[in-house]
Amino acid sequence: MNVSIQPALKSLQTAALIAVVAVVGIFVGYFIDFLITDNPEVSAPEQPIAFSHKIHAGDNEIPCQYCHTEARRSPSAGVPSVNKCMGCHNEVATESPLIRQVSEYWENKEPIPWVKVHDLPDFVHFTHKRHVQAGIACQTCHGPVETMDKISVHSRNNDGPTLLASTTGEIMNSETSAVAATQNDHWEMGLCLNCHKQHDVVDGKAVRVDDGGFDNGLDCWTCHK
Amino acid sequence: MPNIDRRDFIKLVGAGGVGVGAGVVLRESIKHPKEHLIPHVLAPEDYSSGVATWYNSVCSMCSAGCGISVRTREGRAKKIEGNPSHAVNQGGLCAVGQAGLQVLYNPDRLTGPLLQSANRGSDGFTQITWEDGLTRVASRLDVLRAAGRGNRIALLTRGVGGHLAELLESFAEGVGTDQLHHYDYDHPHALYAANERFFGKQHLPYYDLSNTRHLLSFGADYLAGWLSPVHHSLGFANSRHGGDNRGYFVQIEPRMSPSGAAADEWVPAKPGTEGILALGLAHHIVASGHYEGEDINEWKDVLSAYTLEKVAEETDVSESVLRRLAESFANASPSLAIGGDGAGNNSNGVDTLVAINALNYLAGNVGEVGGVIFNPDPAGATSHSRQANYQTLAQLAESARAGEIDVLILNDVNPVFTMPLASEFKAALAQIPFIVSLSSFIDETSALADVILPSHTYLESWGDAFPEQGVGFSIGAVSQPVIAPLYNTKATGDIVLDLARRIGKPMRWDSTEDCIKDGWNKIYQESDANTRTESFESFWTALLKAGVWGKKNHLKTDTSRPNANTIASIGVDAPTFSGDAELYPFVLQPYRSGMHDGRAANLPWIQELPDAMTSVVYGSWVEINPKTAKDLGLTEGDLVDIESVEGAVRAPILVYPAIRPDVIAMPIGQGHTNYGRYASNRGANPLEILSPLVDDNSGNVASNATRVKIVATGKHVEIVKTGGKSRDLGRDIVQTTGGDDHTAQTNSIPITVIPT
Amino acid sequence: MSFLDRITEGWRKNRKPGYYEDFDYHWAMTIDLDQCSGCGACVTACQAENNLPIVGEDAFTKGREIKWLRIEHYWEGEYPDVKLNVIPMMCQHCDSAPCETVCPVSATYHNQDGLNTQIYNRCIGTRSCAVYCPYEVRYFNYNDHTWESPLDQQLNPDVSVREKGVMEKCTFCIQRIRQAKDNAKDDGRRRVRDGEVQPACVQTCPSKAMVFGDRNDPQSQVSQSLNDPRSYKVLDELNTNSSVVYLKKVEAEG
Amino acid sequence: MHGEPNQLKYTDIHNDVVRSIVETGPNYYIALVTAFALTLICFFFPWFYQLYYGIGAAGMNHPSVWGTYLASFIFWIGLSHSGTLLSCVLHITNSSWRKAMYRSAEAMTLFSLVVAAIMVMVHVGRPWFIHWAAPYPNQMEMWPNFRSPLLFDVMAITTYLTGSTIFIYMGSIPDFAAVRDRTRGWRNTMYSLMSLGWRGTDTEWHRLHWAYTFLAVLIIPLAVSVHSIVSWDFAMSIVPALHQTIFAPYFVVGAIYSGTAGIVTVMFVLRKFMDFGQYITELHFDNLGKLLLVLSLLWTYINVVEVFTGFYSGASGETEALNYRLFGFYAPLYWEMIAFCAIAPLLCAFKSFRTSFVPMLVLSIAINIGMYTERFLIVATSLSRQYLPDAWGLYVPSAVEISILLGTFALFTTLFLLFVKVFPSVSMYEVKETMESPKKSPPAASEGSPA
Repeated sequence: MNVSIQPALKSLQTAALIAVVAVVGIFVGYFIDFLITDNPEVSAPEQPIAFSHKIHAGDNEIPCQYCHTEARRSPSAGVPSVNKCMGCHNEVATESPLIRQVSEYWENKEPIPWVKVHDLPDFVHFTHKRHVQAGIACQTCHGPVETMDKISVHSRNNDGPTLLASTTGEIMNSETSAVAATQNDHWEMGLCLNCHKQHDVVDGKAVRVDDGGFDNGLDCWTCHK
Repeated sequence: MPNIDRRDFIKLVGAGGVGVGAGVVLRESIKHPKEHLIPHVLAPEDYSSGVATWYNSVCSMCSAGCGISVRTREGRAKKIEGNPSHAVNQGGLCAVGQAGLQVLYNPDRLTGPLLQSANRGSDGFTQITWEDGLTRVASRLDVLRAAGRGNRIALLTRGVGGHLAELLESFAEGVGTDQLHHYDYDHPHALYAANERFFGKQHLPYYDLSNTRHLLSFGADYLAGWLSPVHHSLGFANSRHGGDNRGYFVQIEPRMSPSGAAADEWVPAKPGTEGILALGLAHHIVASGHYEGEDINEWKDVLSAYTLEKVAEETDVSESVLRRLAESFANASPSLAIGGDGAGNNSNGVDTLVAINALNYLAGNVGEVGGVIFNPDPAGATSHSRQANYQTLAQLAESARAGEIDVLILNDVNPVFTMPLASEFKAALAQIPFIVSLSSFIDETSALADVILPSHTYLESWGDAFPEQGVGFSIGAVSQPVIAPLYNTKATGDIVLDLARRIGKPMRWDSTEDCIKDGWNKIYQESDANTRTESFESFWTALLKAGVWGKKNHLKTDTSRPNANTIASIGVDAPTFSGDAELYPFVLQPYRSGMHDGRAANLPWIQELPDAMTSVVYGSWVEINPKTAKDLGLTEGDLVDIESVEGAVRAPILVYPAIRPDVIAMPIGQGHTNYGRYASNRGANPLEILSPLVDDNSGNVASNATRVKIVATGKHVEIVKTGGKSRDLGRDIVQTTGGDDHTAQTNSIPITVIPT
Repeated sequence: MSFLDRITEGWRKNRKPGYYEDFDYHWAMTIDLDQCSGCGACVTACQAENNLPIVGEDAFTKGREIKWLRIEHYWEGEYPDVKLNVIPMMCQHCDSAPCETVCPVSATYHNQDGLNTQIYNRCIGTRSCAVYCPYEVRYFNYNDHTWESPLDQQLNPDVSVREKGVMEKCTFCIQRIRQAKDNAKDDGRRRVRDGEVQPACVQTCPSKAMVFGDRNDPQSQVSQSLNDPRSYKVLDELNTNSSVVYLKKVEAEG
Repeated sequence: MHGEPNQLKYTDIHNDVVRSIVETGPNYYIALVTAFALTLICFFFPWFYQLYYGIGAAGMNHPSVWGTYLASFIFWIGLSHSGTLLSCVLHITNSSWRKAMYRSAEAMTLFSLVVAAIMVMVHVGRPWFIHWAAPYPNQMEMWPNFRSPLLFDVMAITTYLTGSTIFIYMGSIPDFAAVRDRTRGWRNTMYSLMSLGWRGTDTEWHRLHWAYTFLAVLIIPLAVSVHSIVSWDFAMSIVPALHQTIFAPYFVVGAIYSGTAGIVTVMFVLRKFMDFGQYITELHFDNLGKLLLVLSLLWTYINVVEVFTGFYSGASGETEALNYRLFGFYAPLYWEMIAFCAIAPLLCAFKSFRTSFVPMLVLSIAINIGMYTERFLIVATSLSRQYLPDAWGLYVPSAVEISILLGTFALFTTLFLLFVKVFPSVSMYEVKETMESPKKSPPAASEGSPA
């Protein structure tokens, strides 16, 4: 009579294989969905108007805060009101079809329903004001917006040294910028944590330090509410 | 690797497919929904997303006129706080004031004009346009006015102060009626009457609690409802710990109110005998030579009847206590006696309050700091002259029954709820051919309307207030809209102006704001030149910014010595009660709980605010003395009928340690039948069963003078309350210390300065 | 120094009384029971500021109300010599808080300002903190709460709305503290001025019975109020070392 | 040794046990289906409803935030102390009467632990985040709070679970081998996997015995620590009547007590429905009865101590809590507990009682009812009577809770029914150890009988 474990294992191989395939399948399916459906980290969502940050912030080097005016004085960076767009586009490129869309909204006195890309959970308190005033480049978290045609959450998977624009708008690279890009790839707590641990606030500006971050900056209530 | 045959392969493919499907479903199920960023079309200049903006305004939840600052974010009101620079409340605010937000955001608010298309009182209201609504009303009014029968038009509004009152006046003038009535259930008619008789002034004086050292409160729940509770609280706190020696507070009332709980001494005198007690003290003060004025003999004569023995036996307060109270009241300086609803709403109410005035006079508190101080005449109009007492409304009902009223315009007033059933007010309204309501809510009264033209809430509209009880000097404040109107409603003033225009009697203003501004322009002109700003506009902006205006002008009263026949008229008869003492053994005391006169009952925060004394939420109850409960074999939660001559209400028993055995008390405010989802069909309304026993001196119903009996129904309900066991079992949770250990308050309260 | 020594040293450091005095702020509150009339304005103010749900009558019947700040009533004696003592009870922000040690996921902890804080989105709802708290001031979300539109438009955007299964409690209106610090930074100040930040309850108290402030600053109102001979702590015998201090009610003879 | 086993042949044992696994009557299936259906209806459906609605589905409130879920948790943890702990002790003390019963006893341990673990999931408000209580590196850089007795719990229970699993598995390897050799088809496959190619050589036997004893010694302190730690969940709070040093021994004794009672019940069932009459005899009930008597006395003593400290403290909180427990709303439950757990077991003083099966069954069930009540009272009475009288409340379990409570038993039964079909529920080789070796050498070579 056979006491060895081998034959039993053999007879199970197919079953095991099927199980493995199924499990792998789940991950694959998840990832496929991750890629094809609107996921700001991979494919940028469709906006009501195909606004290009590349043209505005990149080619024409308009400073971020020219439109996102509230970033320096309010927790939320703010979306420019329609009449702000019209402010320029009364003169500029009035004939382009996209601008026509804008002016339609303006004439109907309707707001443009932009799709939110950078979305934090409701239990997170983030204030642009403090970070901007501390001299942290917008690109530190938002990535090289000035290179994006469609805005999308930036994850540093493949692109090399990110160009960081200082809050005043002039372009500089990660060495000279106040804050180098953090290592964390994803738009989650670790991203904030890294930075808060690596930096200290010296007279209002964020400075890189090696002995973990500044006093209140790591308290949960700094960011949670 | 096993050799995979065809069947295995199919299996594999199948498994893989199922897996992939599962994966997709999984992520789809946990994925965040898409959110939108909606920018302004044209951003207002004072707006910045994520940053709060504060607007100063005035609280209109009661007549105290506290200043408020409203916090708004993204164009939505988020929080109401007291305006620190407003002398009335100095930053404080009561619970109802806080809950004002829920008037604004109440899910039961009317969103547009309504027309009653079914028969009256039913909920057959249909939406109509403003144009339609206004024309319907205007045509009615126009017909009557043109026919010179404007007097068949009656206006009934809640107590409106300031320049809106003037606006209403001139509207009434325009349509040619003198039937303009302001109605607040808790308007202190008796107090006005008493002051007029004793001081010859139809005003509320300023009771300077914050500087008094000894307060005798005769049934005045000054901390939780009487006149200006927040200001009184400030005064109370300040008198306790503002100065170097601590004020002593005595509360004389048959049922312990929050003020009674906060007081140092609670004297449960027989209901209605407060005046007699006061005169007893007065007698002792005069007799023991604490008072030496040249009219002392007249006083001796009039008070001779009120010896301590007699008073003691009439009021059921021991002679020694009376003597002690009299002594400490006379010796303490300054001291102050106040008489509130508990004392005023009796058959002998006015006499009682006169007696209390006399007590103040004899103790030399009139016109003194820490005593009774007279406000200057308010800068803006006040509503007292137009305030309707029970008799007025009864007459209105009478003439309605007689068919002498064709149109009734209601503004945010609910007499059907607050008038006793005996007055048959509701039935009377049914006789009126056409009723318009300007209320923002459906309530018992506006449910009877044919047309409802919903008005803004006070947070959306212009107005101003000149607190009648005041702070000792001229003070007023403007109420400005803090957010854009939520719904298709109009400001009361604008509706009235529009109507006036439509009946061809346009007033001199084209909007409420205009009217208010106009009124303040006068005030600005009157203000003395050296304090005046360079232009009215700058004054106006400054006013809106500060949210309050005050003028340090003090009417140092000529302590107008009452003349001989005033003194001679002093005297309080034993109170009379409706109902036979044998059949109806208990005196019913309906008291104001958190819900004001019931208008706050539709605010969930107030419904969920545990009662200050009993921690009961949602619903009403009957308070009886433990001994009484024992005798009747009743325990907490037993459902009983409270029967008076006029009718019965049903509520559960709550054994209350601090109430006279011969008295039962019920809170006012619940028992609405048609007032939104939070208030309707909840609890009982004790006002229904009051008997229309009127004190002729004040013309108001003596709401504390109804005798009732308790009829057990055998049913039992659970009273919903937050408190567990309300005895501390020697655990020293609330610790106390002797009076000598008094320490001056370390946080200095801003004291309203009263230069003398 | 061995690894173990370092551990133990660190531990002692964190356990030594007055540990939080080393930090910037040590928020504390005093409540003068001789001035409190139990009117309940603070209760509503708290509800308005902190998005406390409208739980409904049924929840009250079940004893599931959520009131971060409640007024407790204690009757004394029998008619006619009867007294009512009221005391506002909210999270006492104990410096040695029983609730902090028991939370398995550190959802509640003591922060640098001496506040006993609760991170809602970290809470897994074991409810052990509520058991360990002797003041019974921790409230649990037994279900998701809804605000009937448009009541939801009143919700304070600076405070998150708690979901079912989460413990919540008084935070000393930490969002206001954060705002005050923010303003201080804008003005280039290092510290928040005394009286610059007031929790909703303190702000609204009609009789100014409550004082809130920084205990580390000897000049602050609250520090002075803490030295009042009438001051005492509720359940002090449990050594919770609470940051809410009450001033005894005075019983004077007329 | 004496008793029926002597009349047995080794083969009979094998036949009996294997039969109990292979041959399945309709009754078994009926039982299994019923149990499983009950589990679904009474346990899982209510639980899913609760996950959807929130803990509000249960009757808890403020201040009684803990309820039957925690009581059940302690109860099942307690029950788990029957098997492994007991069998370890007895193994080390070489009490041979253990051998016929310990396998199923250990199975009880396992399954009660599983149920207990599930009860934790039922108890917490957001079970979908329960993994945060486990220490693992994450991008939030958050660790669990190592000061928390609840975390001690997680650790202790997982360790205990692992320990017991290994223990029972290792103990059954030879029997798996035996079954393997007597089965065909998928069973054979399964058992050859489970028996890990056991041959029954002397080396294997040697190693097995060594490892087995080692584990036994290891598990005893573990088991004791587990329930001490569970008790700390309560004792470390400052709630009156919970904040007591006696709690750790109290819980341990209570645990073993209810566990032993549990074994009696299971023994009876096995004996009755799987006709193991010859293996589970009066002897076992007799010994278990003695054990019960001792434990009940211990338990009573601790209760007396608890009452005394409460009364002697004089502290308002303590006395009130005690008073409430003895005479308050839940008083009937308290006295029921005393009757069942302190008085009834005294019957075990009589051998005639101990050796009669049905009465012992009744007693054992009564004891476990009493023990559940004890756990419930610990939670319910103390939480509703704490320091601030104004915050006192009352807690009554809701329908969902009660249903889930019953459901746990169904769940347990289901698991156990599955067990008896997989595991040889009587340890064959150890029973054989209790018999004299047969005259002639055993028939089959690889039955793994000791040399």
